[in-house]
Amino acid sequence: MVESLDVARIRKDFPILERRVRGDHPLVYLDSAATSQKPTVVLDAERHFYETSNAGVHRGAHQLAEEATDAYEGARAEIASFVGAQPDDLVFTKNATEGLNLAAYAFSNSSALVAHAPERVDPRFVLRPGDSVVVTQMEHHANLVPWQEACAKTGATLRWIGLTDDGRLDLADLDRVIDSTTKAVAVVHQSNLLGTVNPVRLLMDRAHAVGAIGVVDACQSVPHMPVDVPSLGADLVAWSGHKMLGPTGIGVLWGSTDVLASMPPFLTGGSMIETVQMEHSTYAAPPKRFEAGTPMTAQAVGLAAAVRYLSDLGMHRVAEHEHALTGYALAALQALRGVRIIGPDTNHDRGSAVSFAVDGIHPHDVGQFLDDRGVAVRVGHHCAWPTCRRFDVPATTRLSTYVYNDESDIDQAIDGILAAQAFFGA
Amino acid sequence: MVESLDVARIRKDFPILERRVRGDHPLVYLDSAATSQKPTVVLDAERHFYETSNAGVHRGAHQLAEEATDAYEGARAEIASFVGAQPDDLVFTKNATEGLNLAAYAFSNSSALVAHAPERVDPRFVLRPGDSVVVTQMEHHANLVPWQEACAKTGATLRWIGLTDDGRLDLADLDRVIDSTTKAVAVVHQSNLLGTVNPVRLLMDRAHAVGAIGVVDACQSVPHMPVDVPSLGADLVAWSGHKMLGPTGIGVLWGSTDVLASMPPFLTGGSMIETVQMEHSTYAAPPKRFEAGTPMTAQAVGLAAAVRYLSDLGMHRVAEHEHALTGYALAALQALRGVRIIGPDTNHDRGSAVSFAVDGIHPHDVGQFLDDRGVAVRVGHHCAWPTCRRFDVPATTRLSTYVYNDESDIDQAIDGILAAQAFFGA
Amino acid sequence: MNVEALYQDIILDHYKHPRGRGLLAEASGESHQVNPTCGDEVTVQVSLGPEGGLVVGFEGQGCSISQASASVMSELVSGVPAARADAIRAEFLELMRGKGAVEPDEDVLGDAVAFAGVAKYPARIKCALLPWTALQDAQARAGIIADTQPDEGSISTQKEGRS
Amino acid sequence: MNVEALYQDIILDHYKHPRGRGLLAEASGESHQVNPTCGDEVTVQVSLGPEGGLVVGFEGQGCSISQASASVMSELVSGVPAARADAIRAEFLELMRGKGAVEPDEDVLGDAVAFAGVAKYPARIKCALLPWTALQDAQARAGIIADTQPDEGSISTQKEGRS
Ligand SMILES: Cc1ncc(COP(=O)(O)O)c(C=O)c1O
Ligand SMILES: Cc1ncc(COP(=O)(O)O)c(C=O)c1O
Repeated sequence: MVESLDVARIRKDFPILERRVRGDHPLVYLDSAATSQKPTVVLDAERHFYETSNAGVHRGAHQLAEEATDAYEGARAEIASFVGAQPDDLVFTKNATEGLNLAAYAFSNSSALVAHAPERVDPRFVLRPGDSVVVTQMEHHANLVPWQEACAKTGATLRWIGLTDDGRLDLADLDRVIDSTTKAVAVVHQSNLLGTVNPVRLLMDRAHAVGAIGVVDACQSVPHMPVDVPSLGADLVAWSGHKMLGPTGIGVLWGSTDVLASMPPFLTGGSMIETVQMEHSTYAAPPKRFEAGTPMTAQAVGLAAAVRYLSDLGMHRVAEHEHALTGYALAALQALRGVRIIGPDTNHDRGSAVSFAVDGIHPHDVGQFLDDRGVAVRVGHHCAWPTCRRFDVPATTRLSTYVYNDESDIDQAIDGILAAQAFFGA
Repeated sequence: MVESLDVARIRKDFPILERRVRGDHPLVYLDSAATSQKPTVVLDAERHFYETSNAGVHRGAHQLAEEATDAYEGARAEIASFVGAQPDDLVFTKNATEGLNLAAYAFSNSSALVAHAPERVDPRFVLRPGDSVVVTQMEHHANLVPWQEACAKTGATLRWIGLTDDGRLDLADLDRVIDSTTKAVAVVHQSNLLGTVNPVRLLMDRAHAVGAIGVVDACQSVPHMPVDVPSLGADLVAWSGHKMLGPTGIGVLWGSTDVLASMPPFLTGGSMIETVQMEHSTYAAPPKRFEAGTPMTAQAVGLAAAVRYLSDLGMHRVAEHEHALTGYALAALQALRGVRIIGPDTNHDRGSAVSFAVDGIHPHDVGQFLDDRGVAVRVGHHCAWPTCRRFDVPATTRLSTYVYNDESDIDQAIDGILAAQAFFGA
Repeated sequence: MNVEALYQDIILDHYKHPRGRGLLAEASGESHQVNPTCGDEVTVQVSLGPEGGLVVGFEGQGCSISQASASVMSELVSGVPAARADAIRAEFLELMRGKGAVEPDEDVLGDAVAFAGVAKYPARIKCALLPWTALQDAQARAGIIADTQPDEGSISTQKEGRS
Repeated sequence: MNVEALYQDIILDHYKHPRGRGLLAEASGESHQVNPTCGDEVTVQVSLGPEGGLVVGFEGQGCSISQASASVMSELVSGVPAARADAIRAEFLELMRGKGAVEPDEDVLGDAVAFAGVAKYPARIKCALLPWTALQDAQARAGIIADTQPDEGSISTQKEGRS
């Protein structure tokens, strides 16, 4: 039996949760799948860095520069250990979107370089007409559009794994979708719209069986459950800091040592080079190769503070807590008439993002009613528009919880839905 | 006569300047060309945002999301007005390096798309063998390597404008270097190594005369002098926030309305789309088209606070202050035997980065002596390695000042150089 | 301001009983607009009637605000000349951008005055404007442009700073 | 710790009067290493002498630490078998990574003990290691590898956390 989280105590660490909104309603924040709130220790860590050690990293020979470098590399090591990885396999990006683009650009850049600089190219990353890239129908735009673009630039074909009516991947003809033409398989670990947790290991194994590179979008999993990133079986895994109590402006791309080493650079410039001449440059080894320019130093320090905070809570307890809340939310929503869950309606292999539709009331109007009572949820397509289309809804309303939420927050949301139903006569 | 800056008062706004380093030496920070320090108002602005309005921007229908969107777009408007630009012509990036890569990728992406999706491509951005891209020999790696890569991907040729011995652009055969084959001209406004301020307007006009796109790296100019960005005559202008009192993790790319509108997206994913289907997506208008994923919201808010702080000081006064300090530093260095300025040794058309070589002592060793006395300078190639080669030095020592420096800081540096000379018998 | 002030009866009525909904048999211009943040969609069609007034058709799916706005708009601009439609749109834009501080002119806006409360909810302004944007675009595509431009000064299309 | 403790007389002496500087007439392996942060460069060449000891040549340009380190290294490893060179490198690595807490073994390190102070200056550690990295790489290219690997456990090449 895992000891449960002390939500009342946790809430004290998040000053924003004291806010009153829309008149004088206490804020009920149920939009953590969009972005999480930040505990004071994270804000303090950033500020402390700026006030004591701020300087260029990896560049100076003075004490501040040494301290800044230590802070930055120390943050990398702490975040790596949080996900069971080696520090040098972690690339800092500005957000998960950049990390996923970095992955997709490894393909489009290699495909372009092959004509003029073939010696620089690992054939695993070359896309040609006839090749395919496989995604799923529940991808966030961040793990769909970059692959559409990679295909548009190379003539490769985008394929996808469809969904069952209960919001799971339809793996029936997996071996036909991922076949010998497949060069990349990019899948979300936990859907931000449906809440589904996917069997990524199985998909990555299938990718490797056909010699494809496997990419996982772990944006909604790393913040919410213990994830040993290397054991997902992927080659590249991306997530964001701001969804896991960290600052905005920082994300992580993990890569296996071998795959990172065989990828061409993405952003180029300072700090990622080995030598530079006007005619020609050579590049540093990963992770530096992928970190051009002055990095998000203070944000890395802040994210390290966030993973310390999460580690102190214990990721198993975080997952357990959210699992319980999700069960509560699913039951409460299912008890309402005219409410349909979009995504798995049972609480196994699913995370805490719960999307739903209310008969006769558009999600925007549901959201407005909740907002009017201080309940912050997200409405819309949640950057997974094709997933909405699959379930024949223009948009959904989504509740999403985190360490600072409890049952009473869900109760407030339920009350708001009832009020909307009463008002709209639905 | 411009009223001068009250440095003593300004220093109180920067808590880090109270630090003692290397034993008990007061910190003398002369490395602002690498990154500037941050005033308390900037740190407060970020924190206030996190503690009151943190939420996803452009996405939520709740009050926090509205406030976060206002804060983010309000920051864009303030920063735009600081540089005389329209808000919608400003794209937020993580640093200048990303902005310059965005510019270079507009070319390599267009060149790749032309084969499979020609209808999406503006021919101005297509590079082919026989085409040329022009840079200068004083570029930061961030405005050189991305163009080398664009050329490597497309078969175009990189050319550059050389330098005179006193560290100026050699414009003698400008019309030969920039000719009818030229599709892009990318130049630094103020060199971070030499301090030279370049006649960018002239270069941009020449670029436009041959139909090329003009790109300016304004990393070292926007922080240090009043810059009316649109009147530089460029199509795209990039700079970083962290060098102008702002947070790490944010930069700006300005583009003329027309050029931004004709560029393909760079990073793709959430927030930059118009519609998304599995097969195909369409994209939002600039600046959103270029801002995929959850943005650097808090950092934009921090950067807005930084430009307010600079505006309150007055950019004319900032420039005047630095001009005076630069004159003082140049004179003091030139009075030392065995010290050679790398870059213009007169104080016209130059900024406050002053590089020098000390006979018989390697810059690393000079820097170490300064560091030992609490004087933080940068040594190395300053990410402009080809510029070092041009002046036949492996590296330089560089002093760089900002609003919180005064003559006594320069004096400390001079004392350190003398001590190094005494120690090494040079 | 609370949510009931946003959802005026007029709005709910137009939402539940849209006027003029449906596409035209023959349109000279059509525009499909989406709100990319939430997926609201509206298609507006336009052609010129025998008397020189606009003939408008629309279809769409989305929230009460966007759909009611389309219905109100179709009532307001059907049969009026392009110049008049432009003037009404300008007035509506000003109301939406007024952050709740603009007093709506009922003579010009008719039922659209009920949208005054929307101006307080930035995320909903896009919804209310969606059909109007589509109308403007459809008119442009059809070439149904006012001969005498309405006084540009009265249309607050200039960018506004933060208040 | 101050700067004089960093620049030991031994270091300055090697810097000003480098021992063994110069390239070999014939090398079986060569490695050129640069420190990309500051442009320090060193080329190390290696071949096997008649007695089975290393023959080492080097050239370079850079700061006192990198150039003195090359000189000290060439003295230490010239004529010794590959296994011994590996052991010395391992000991030197440990000293550099010890953050000033490792007591250097003068029997193994000879003049290189003078680099103890460098361990306190992270930005300079790279300078001191540059020639050693080049030596290791040159040996690998030449195939001059110790038959019996020195006990890997004694080489602190494992990643270290933050102290
Ligand atoms: C002239 C110049 N260009 C580009 C850059 C790159 O800026 P950043 O590292 O913030 O991307 C810098 C600073 O390092 C610079 O001084
Ligand atoms: C599943 C998933 N993938 C990718 C993203 C993109 O993350 P970011 O916006 O931080 O780049 C998100 C969040 O918006 C997400 O939920």
